[in-house]
Amino acid sequence: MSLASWALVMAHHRDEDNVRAGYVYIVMASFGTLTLLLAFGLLAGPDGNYAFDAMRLQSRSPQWAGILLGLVLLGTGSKAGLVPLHVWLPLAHPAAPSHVSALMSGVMTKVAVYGFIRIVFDLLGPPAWWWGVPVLAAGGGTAVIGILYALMQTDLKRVLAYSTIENIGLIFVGLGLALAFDAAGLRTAGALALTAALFHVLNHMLFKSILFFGAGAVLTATGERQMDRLGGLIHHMPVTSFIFLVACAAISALPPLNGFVSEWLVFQAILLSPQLPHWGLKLLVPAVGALIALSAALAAACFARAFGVVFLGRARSSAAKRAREVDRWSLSAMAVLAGLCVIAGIVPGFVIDGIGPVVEAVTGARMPAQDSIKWLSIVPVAESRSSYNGLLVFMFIAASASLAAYFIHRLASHASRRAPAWDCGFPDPSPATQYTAASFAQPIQQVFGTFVFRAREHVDMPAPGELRPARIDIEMHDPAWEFVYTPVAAAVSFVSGRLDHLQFLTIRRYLSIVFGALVFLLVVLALWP
Amino acid sequence: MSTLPSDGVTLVLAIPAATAALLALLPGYRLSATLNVLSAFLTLLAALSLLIWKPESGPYILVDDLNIVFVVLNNFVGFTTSVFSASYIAHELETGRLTPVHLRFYHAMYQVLMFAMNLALLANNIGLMWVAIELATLTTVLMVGIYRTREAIEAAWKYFILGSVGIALALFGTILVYMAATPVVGEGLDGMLWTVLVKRVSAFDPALLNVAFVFLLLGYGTKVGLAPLHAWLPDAHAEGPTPISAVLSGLLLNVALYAVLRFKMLLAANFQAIAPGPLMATMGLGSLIFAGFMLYRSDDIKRMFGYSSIEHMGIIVFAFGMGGPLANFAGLLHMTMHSLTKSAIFFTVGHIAQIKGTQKIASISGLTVTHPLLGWGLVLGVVAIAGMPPLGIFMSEFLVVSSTFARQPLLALPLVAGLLIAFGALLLRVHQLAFGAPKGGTGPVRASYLPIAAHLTLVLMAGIYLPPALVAWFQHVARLLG
Amino acid sequence: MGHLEFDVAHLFAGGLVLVSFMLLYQDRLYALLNVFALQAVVLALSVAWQAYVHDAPHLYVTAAIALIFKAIVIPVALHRIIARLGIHREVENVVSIGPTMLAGMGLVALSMVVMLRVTTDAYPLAREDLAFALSVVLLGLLMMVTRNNAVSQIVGFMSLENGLILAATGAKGMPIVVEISVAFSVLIAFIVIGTLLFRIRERFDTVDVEALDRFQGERR
Amino acid sequence: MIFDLAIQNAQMLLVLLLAPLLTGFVRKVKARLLRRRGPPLLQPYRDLLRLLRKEVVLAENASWLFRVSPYLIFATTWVAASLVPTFGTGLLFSWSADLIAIIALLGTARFFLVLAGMDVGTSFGGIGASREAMIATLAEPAMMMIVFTIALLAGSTQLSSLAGFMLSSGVGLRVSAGLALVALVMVGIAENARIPIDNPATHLELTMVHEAMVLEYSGRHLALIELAAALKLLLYMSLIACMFFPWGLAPPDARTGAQLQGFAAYLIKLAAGGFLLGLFETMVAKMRIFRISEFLGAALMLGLLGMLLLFVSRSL
Repeated sequence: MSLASWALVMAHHRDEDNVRAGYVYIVMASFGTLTLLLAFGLLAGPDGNYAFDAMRLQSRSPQWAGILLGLVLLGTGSKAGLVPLHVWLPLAHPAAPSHVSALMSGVMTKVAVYGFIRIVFDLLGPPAWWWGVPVLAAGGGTAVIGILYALMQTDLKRVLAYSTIENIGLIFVGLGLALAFDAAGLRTAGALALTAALFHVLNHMLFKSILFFGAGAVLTATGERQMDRLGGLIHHMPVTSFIFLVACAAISALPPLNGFVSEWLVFQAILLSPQLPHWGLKLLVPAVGALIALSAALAAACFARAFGVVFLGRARSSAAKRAREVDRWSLSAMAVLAGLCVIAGIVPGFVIDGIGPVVEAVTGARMPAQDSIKWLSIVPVAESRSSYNGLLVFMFIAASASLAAYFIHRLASHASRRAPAWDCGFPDPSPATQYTAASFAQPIQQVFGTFVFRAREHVDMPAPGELRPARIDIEMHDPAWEFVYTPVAAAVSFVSGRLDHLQFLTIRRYLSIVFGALVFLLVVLALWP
Repeated sequence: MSTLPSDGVTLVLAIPAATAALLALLPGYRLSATLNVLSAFLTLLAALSLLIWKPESGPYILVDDLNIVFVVLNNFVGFTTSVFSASYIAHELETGRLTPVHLRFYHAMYQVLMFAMNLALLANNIGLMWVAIELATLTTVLMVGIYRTREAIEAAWKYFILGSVGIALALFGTILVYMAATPVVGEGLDGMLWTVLVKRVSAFDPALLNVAFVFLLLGYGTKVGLAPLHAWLPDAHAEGPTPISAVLSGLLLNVALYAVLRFKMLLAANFQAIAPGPLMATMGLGSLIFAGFMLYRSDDIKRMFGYSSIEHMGIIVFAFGMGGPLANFAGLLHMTMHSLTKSAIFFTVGHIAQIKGTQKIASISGLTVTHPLLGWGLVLGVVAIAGMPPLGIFMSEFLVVSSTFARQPLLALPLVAGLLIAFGALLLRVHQLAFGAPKGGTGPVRASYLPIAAHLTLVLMAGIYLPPALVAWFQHVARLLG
Repeated sequence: MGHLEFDVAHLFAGGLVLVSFMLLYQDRLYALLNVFALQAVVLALSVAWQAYVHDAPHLYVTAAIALIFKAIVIPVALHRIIARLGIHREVENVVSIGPTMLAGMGLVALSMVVMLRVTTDAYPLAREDLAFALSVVLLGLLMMVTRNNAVSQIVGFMSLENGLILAATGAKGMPIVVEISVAFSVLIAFIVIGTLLFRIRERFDTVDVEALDRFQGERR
Repeated sequence: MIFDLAIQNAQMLLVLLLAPLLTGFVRKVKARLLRRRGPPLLQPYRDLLRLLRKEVVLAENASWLFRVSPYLIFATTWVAASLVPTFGTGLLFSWSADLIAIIALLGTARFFLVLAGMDVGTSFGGIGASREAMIATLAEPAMMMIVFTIALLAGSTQLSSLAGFMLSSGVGLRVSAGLALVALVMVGIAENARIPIDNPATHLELTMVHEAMVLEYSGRHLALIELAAALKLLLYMSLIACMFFPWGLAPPDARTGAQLQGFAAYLIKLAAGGFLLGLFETMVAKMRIFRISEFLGAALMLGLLGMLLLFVSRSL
């Protein structure tokens, strides 16, 4: 699978960046494969029996189980893009064709999630209390860093790729919670958390596919991926933009769409954390909750920015001006997915019931059946505790919006007139005065980026009278590159540099090495008891 | 030799020997090249016949399931390499790097080499085997130096000196084995026969066997290219004609490995002697990791694949060192796959170097654009050698790793790390070579794609589906290896 | 086998080790060659003695090869090479004589320790003989490692090989010893011719191995 | 059932009607504190009516989204506001969305407001949208922390249950609740674009946030957005009142008398809240835009601290 995706990433290999992307991708993929290989090897135990049943029956010491968990987390994490194993995602996605990135983002990362669930929940045996800790921490960190990255990107597909990282983080938080609850014997709570995670898997598959298709449509229509060269597409591509808007709202976890439901379930699971016996977890879980809330808010900002810059405003390039709607088939595919988003959002009870058997198979418990609850609400634990009814909220919004529309049309003036934009009295003729993707993100970057990415702005202001444009450069450092990959690369380079000297010895020295080896082995033999 | 059984074995040995004599006399490279291919093909047929009619083993010749695998592989790759060599050498003649006289010598030597390797594999006598391996070494030394450039002679010299010392150590080991055997099996020929030794080895003096194994491991290990005894290998690969690089990597290393394996079997059967496994596993692991790092530091394309051969020999030796049916099976499979893949890579690399007129990685780029067939062939080969699924080497590497887990979970960690390091380097280089903006010569190519395609197809097929008969065969051999 | 035969064999083997030390001690090439010729003679004697004692006539062939080829032909050839190259003055030692001798002592001790673990009932002569042979092999290797000059390295290699022949003949009744000694002679001839060839083709100005393999690898 | 439905409808109407009044009241208070006479209390109603009667001037490249957004913003805000208990907890549909959902509904409103701000493609729209997004990224997590604190305390995110729990005697005074209250007030100020985060009365270009986004709106669209803003202010007031000062709140099955009593209490609470807001706004000055992150960061920290202290105090 990774080979196929690699070939797809390498499809346009004349570009140096793509070559680099392909390289990073394939190395990371193999890293993941090998760690998973190690994990399976450990799971199989000394008999080398690779059947799942045999693995379940193995008994392991806690240390080995812990090492296994770490390996699985590394392996699936590198496939799924957990921070700091995420570096290949943003390189690979822009390089790959849209439908491929849609697949990679929607399906491949989910396969990794499946693998994690299968191994950790099913095969690894009963969890220890601390298993949830690394998963939760990785998930929470991934969610925030992923979405912050997404906010800083100006390449639309890269935005989507990083947002995938965020969602994966969210899913892993759900999984971590489920592990923690399971370890404490809170089966129903574990089932709730796992349901939330699986629900989000489904949701992400739906809306991220739409978004990638939409990005592909934009690319087809304009030939542009850079958000700062787009704009105003809502006029030329109304259907695409509407569907894209639905997906944006869904991924931003806005009610009444599906993204909100899964996030709400995660929050409900987090709120059950006082039941956990262990203090570390009790304190960690709400902190992770804060991270999730932060990432949700950032996601909303991110997708408001993505939609606003690409589809709204005025066209920033002639290509964007000439854009045309894409063909019907693409549109209908996107529309079907969008419809599913809405349906999953307003009747989430059915989805939860659908997931129920899966959850039960994995954790041995499931959330209470939702189909018998009146008005199709969902009630994770008890009605007095919390409930949510997507259908009603949807209906309320629709009703009150139509009510307002009705009254206004009955009572208020119908007159309307087109005029140049007022803009506080400073109408500007050039689309270049609009806010760009970079400028939209600038306040957020100032607030978070300086801390997380050590972002620095360099303003290059020409002297008065000079005619060259002012420039602003933003310098950012990926902490993952800096703290994980660069040292590893440096270490490899160092070691190979050291060993490199062995290439330039004289024959006599090579002979000395052989001689030394011989003497060493003889000495060993002489000292052998 | 009247004791030779008169069937496949005779042919396997006689055809190359006779052809070598013939080729030494014949002028004209076209005829010699054809004859070379033909003879290799006939030898291959003879080798295949061993699969069906297995002759009895005599005092000099031994045919068992283990060496049949090696012999068939040897002659198959020998045949495809001769096909490749025909087109390669023609080009060398055009560019004037070689003269017709050289070629006469080259073809004769090629057959001598095939003869020596077959003899080494089929010998029942540890002394005979030693002589055959020495002959093979001398032949390849001459072939490596055939270009007579300063670098080629340096490489040949280095190979020669290090190889001779290795050979000498191996001989000492052989003598020690014989001396260990004499008190038990009596003096004379019996003390040097595998068939006898294996049966009686448990009564041998363990201390003597230990010393013997140290010498044999270092001696033949030099030929296998185990770090730190590997120094000749990259140079010899880089400077010799590419068909010889392919034969070196694909075959000669195997032959030396075969010798090590035989002695390992001996030692393993004597329970008081030190276990040979840990020693081999350590050296294998060391070679793997060392070569993995060195791969980052090679800018000569053939040299790099020479290091990759060290790496894979490391893996194979590690697997055999681990022992046990699963690991042995994996080692055998890996050896087969490596021979096929690595020789295929050298075929493509040979053509590439001819087109580009250089072997420097830095001056080659964008191959998939200029020469799609060769470029993608190289990519596929490297992907295979790097151990990506679904190709054959992935299968065997997976088996090596998982069998390591079964026995020594902690050793799997450095093993996987080494694999990953090597993987990163190989992919880094192939990205530079095959992709990006084209660089270097773009001339048309008269390549022989058939051998490349044949090898890579086999590797791919093995990755997807291993015929049960082959699996059963290998498993049987793996059990033999203990 | 009587006491005397045993003692004589022992004497020759010990003599070989002693000559090896003398080889290590030499710092002039001509003297080195002379000592090497001496070693070859001792080896030939030892082999001939074995042939006589064990009544193995084929070993006389080996002895003859040792005597003619190694004691006469090769030293003479090397003499001429040295003369033509004009490098007769000194052996360029990488490690000075003193430490080399000490290391040699260590190696002999090591081979004793290794071989003493061999059970005595294996073969009467085996243990001591093997220990001596191993010493000679190791000393030869040591010589190759500590000398810079190609000629002295060749001498080192040949002395190593003498140790091998000693071991092979010491192993009673070992077949194809003759073949092996022939094969080795071919090997050595190759080496000698190789050095000669390099000189004749004037590819290299010196036979210093250091200069030979100024390696073409790639530093970055 | 019928009664509950009536109460629910009454609540929906009530928030709609009271919202402009609260805005007017706050303005009045501020004016009086500054020794001005200020506009009459009912001025916001007049403004709305006047806006409704006016024609809409659409910017030339405004899209359909620009015209739909006001309705969506208004509808989501209204739904959210009508789900917060004001005078009684017996709301028929209170279970259809809990506190988290209510906050998320406000988030939906803001999402569309931001998009509407960017639609016309003017620089001011962009400024407003960008800043609003930045404020939201800080305010929303802070709000969630508050919700967590309260929900962990009460074991529920359902507002009716929450209010019921707060009314019960078992609560007592809690540090974490106090911290949450302070944080909530801060978030509320930020969310409603009040001083010191934003100034609802200014059109000074570089300082505005909310006003910058709605700059291009006019006529009935502007009316809806203004009404939604007023509703939001009311919502936060109700939220504070319901969660921290639930006294007088009518229980679900209460009779009309109790409901009326609850209503009176609600009015008093609103008045007090409005007065305090006005007082606060006259006392502080508007912040620089990048100080906002510190302000809201403090709210976030308070929320987090409240949550941690909750565990500490529970363990004792």
